[in-house]
Amino acid sequence: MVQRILNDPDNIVDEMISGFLKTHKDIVEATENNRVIKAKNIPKDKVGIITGGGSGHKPAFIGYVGKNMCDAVAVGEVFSSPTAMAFLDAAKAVDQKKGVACLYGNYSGDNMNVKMAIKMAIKQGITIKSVIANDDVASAPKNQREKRRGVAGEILMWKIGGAKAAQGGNLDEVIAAAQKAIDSTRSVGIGLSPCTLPAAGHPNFEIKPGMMEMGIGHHGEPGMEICSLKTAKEIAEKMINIVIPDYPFKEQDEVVVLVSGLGATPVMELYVLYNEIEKLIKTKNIIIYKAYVGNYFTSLEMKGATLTIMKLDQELKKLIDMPAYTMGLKQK
Amino acid sequence: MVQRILNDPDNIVDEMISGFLKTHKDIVEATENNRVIKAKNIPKDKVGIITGGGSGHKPAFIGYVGKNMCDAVAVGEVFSSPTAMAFLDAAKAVDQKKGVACLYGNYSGDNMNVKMAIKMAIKQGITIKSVIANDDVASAPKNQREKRRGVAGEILMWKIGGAKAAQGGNLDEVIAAAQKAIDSTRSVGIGLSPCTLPAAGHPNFEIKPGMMEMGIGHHGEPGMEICSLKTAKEIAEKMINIVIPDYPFKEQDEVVVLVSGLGATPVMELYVLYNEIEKLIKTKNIIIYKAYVGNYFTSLEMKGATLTIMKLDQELKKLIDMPAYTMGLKQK
Amino acid sequence: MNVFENKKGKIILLKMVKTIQENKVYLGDLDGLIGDGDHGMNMNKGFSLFEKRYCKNDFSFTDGLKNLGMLLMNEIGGSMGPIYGTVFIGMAEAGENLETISLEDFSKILEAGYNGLMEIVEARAGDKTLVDTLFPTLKSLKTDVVLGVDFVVALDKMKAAAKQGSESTKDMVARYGRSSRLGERSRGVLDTGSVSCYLILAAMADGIKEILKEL
Amino acid sequence: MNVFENKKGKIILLKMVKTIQENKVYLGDLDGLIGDGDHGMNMNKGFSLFEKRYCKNDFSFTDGLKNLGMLLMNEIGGSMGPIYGTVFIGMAEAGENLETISLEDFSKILEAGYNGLMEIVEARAGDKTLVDTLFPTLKSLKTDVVLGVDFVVALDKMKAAAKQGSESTKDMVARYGRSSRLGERSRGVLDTGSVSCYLILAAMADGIKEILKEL
Ligand SMILES: Nc1ncnc2c1ncn2[C@@H]1O[C@H](COP(=O)(O)OP(=O)(O)O)[C@@H](O)[C@H]1O
Ligand SMILES: Nc1ncnc2c1ncn2[C@@H]1O[C@H](COP(=O)(O)OP(=O)(O)O)[C@@H](O)[C@H]1O
Ligand SMILES: [Mg+2]
Ligand SMILES: [Mg+2]
Ligand SMILES: [Mg+2]
Ligand SMILES: [Mg+2]
Repeated sequence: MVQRILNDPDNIVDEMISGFLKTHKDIVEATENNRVIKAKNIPKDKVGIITGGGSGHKPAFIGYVGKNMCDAVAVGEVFSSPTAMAFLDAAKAVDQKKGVACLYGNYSGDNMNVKMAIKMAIKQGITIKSVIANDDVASAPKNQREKRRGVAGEILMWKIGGAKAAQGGNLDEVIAAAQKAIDSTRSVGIGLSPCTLPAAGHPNFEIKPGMMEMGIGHHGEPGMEICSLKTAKEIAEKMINIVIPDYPFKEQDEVVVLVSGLGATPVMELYVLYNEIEKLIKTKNIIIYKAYVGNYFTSLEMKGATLTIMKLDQELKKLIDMPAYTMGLKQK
Repeated sequence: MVQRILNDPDNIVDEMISGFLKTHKDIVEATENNRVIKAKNIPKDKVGIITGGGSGHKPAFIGYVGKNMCDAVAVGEVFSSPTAMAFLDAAKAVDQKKGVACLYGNYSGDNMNVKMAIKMAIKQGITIKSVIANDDVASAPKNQREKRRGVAGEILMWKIGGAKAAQGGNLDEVIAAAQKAIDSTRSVGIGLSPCTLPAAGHPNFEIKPGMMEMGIGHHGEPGMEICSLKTAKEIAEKMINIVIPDYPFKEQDEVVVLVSGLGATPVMELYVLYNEIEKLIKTKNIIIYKAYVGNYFTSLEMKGATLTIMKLDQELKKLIDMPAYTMGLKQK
Repeated sequence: MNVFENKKGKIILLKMVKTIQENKVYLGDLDGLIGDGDHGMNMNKGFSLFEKRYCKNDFSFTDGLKNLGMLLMNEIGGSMGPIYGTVFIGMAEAGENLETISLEDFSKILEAGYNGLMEIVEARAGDKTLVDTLFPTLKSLKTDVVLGVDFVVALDKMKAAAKQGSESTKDMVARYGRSSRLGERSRGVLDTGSVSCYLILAAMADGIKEILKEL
Repeated sequence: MNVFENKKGKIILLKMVKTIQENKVYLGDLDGLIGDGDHGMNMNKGFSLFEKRYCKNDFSFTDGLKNLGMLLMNEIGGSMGPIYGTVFIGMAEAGENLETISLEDFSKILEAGYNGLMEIVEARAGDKTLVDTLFPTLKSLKTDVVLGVDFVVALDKMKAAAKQGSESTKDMVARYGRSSRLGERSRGVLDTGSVSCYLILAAMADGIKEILKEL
């Protein structure tokens, strides 16, 4: 028996969308495709920013629709890619003949569906270009970066891509900025307890009490290592030691740090973890320009956290500083 | 073994504060009392708004420090009132000789400590007046409203009180607005799984799989009834049937609805729940002027949710619409 | 008989639906081991929606495949939408003009589905995906066409080939899809897609056998 | 002897600290049943902090109580900060000028603490709070003063009274504090504050007895 608030697990995504639209009337609106949500009052003549992904990651993905971030999102079942049709309809909903940037995460379902959507879009005279987030260091060795998953780094990619489009960048410039953002970004996740798919009756996998999983994916994909549960300080060290050398981030680099909970870890603990991460980054003489801490990209009710670091240059700095107004990220 | 990210449970609050201050440099700053956090750039010549409470409720309480909400917050141990000294120091940190409004929740520890702080403040020439939130319908019968706990309704009280002070209201006006806000507000909570205090090694109480607790407090205080876990629709009905008749909210009333998760319930489910609540409220011809859905007032990693409804009049409508910029609530 | 009537094919689709429904939990659990646990659920959702929407009326084998494929592709998404969508639509298009379907026809139909899939996925036999089921199944059929084996016998051999193909994934290391990131940790567990593919192909064979028997 | 020297009182405070430390988990679990589970933790934090900060040096009974009370009040908060803070500070102030403390003095000291508490809480005996421990304990002491009972005997009787007072909360329905909202559901469980209060008073009695014995 899963302790959940729901009606029929098969309808959870549609009901969630309905509740979301009712709550955030000022930010989002429905489209003809009930699996596509778009921003209200999209500024004229700009490149459209779309994304899409499985449900169960709130605020991602629909929580990042709004001012200066995504213009439309394709919504999939829990942990499943949206359909090609939904990606296509998202593009159609925001296309202003300036082209559409589809900024999404590297999962085989999403890859296939986006590819198909792009093919269909071409037939309809819409240009979609895409950037595939692959920030999750733990998911493949560095020489196979193209295999790495996209995780919370996607949020920074949307922030940068959305801001570039808002500035009036053309499609290639938007794509280049988003690509630079994700290329400058590295993440890693740790899991402390599993999640349960609403339609399944039992946890997806197991993490034994007293243990933790390093490098877990945000669908609970198994990580690199199962080890005994460490202190916040030790966890921070482990995460930092995976993320920093991979890029590598170096002395005097200015970075954005994003610590996201996976759903059920009290936010209090995320601040405790960030407190340690900040100290370690300082020790390395890396400069934290901005930090985000909270439940930004979750995995249902998993316990755990992800660490994401993005290296900034002058352009990225300006773009990260632009205001944003979405359910998941509001910034002056 | 509790699956937590922490170092020493005895230091969790201090480390959390440290991480919070580092993350939200643009919104908050430290004070001389390390258990008091204040807003940055508090506008001149206004009534000070303070609150305080135990930790473990993130974003509450420090997450509501900032523009047009609270000016300072006294921070207690997990689930424990801050000291009288912390309340006093919070008042001192924001006193501009216009008086200080202490807007807090009805718990015996907080009551005692605030009372003492007020006594000490008088000796130091500071005027503190207080409003005690008691929105939790399940915690006492209506004829003993003074015994009811304060829960998520506190957020609306801070929003209203903070906005009134920002408008330039004097102390009595601010107190009156905050009192009106909480008098117009009713809440109820349901629990689906327990929480574990960081320093204890095991859950605080038990909710059997397949069961839920109606009227639970947001420290896990036992509720009115333990019943079998219902569908989202039935849960919404139960909650509505407790909250609506108590005030009572009537046809054509304009209301704010706040659905908060208790920590570990996926936000997806909160939208599913709100979707049902909205339908029921509509059926009663009550008008939802504004809705908030998310983890606004949590209870560590409890699963469950609270429903809060506030009746609006013209004044409250204006105040609820004022912008706010805090970690927990950002609004244009 | 050595051919079956395309228009009698509904029973085949019904068997496919049933096997997915019956194995929903098993497929989900398998996916949970090295994936994200949603395979059974998604497959069940798609196949059950197909049943609900189309199975009140009669339809042919290829029309059924086409509608199921379109539904998976356009309404289910995930990895299975494009993958099985492509396979089933490819099969449907290759056979839609046929009134009767012989072993050779069926082999060509499956080959068309397989070829469609090869255009959209990079995975090949040995990569621990459903390709490991599909490829040997097709090979078995093609061999039996050449050998002139009886349709029913070929269908039984095809089932065995599909099963063996699926079981062969157990010792493989995943190279595509979600579990590919596990490397060695993916070894020792069946690939869930290869299992659902086996179940579908076995149901297809059983359905065809049933029609062949009727005659 | 029928008096003890105030300045020898450190041992009393040490015993109080020890009993709280030893019962941290028990008190937390009791609080979890009808409260929020933090009582053991908070008490332990306060008393252990007191030990760490003050117990390297010697101090008198009343100075110890004062410092412990101030620390609870100013650094621990919760309900226990103001409650035990008020009690201990009240006791300390009533006795700080005494060099030796007789049964009558001790009774007056505790009464001062009790009176201080009555000013800040509305709860009275019968409301299922620590008042149910404190009130009968004080009553027992006052009676024994009138009866002229030996100090040590009075201390044993006081311990028994405290224990019985605490146990009496089991059948009560809470009317103040967190568990008061439970109504009938609060019956059948000891009030955690009444238990910590019993433990503290018992430790106090034992500490005094030890000093009295030494002489
Ligand atoms: N890139 C790919 N190429 C071939 N097969 C794949 C690929 N990605 C996934 N699969 C197949 O899909 C199965 C998983 O399907 P499913 O769980 O429904 O999707 P997802 O992995 O997106 O959650 C795998 O077991 C594998 O057989
Ligand atoms: N208003 C009150 N009056 C008297 N005693 C109280 C009151 N509130 C709480 N208590 C005592 O405090 C105990 C609980 O203490 P503790 O758990 O530390 O604080 P909290 O209830 O704030 O979590 C209760 O068992 C009761 O004895
Ligand atoms: Mg999936
Ligand atoms: Mg408490
Ligand atoms: Mg899967
Ligand atoms: Mg307590």
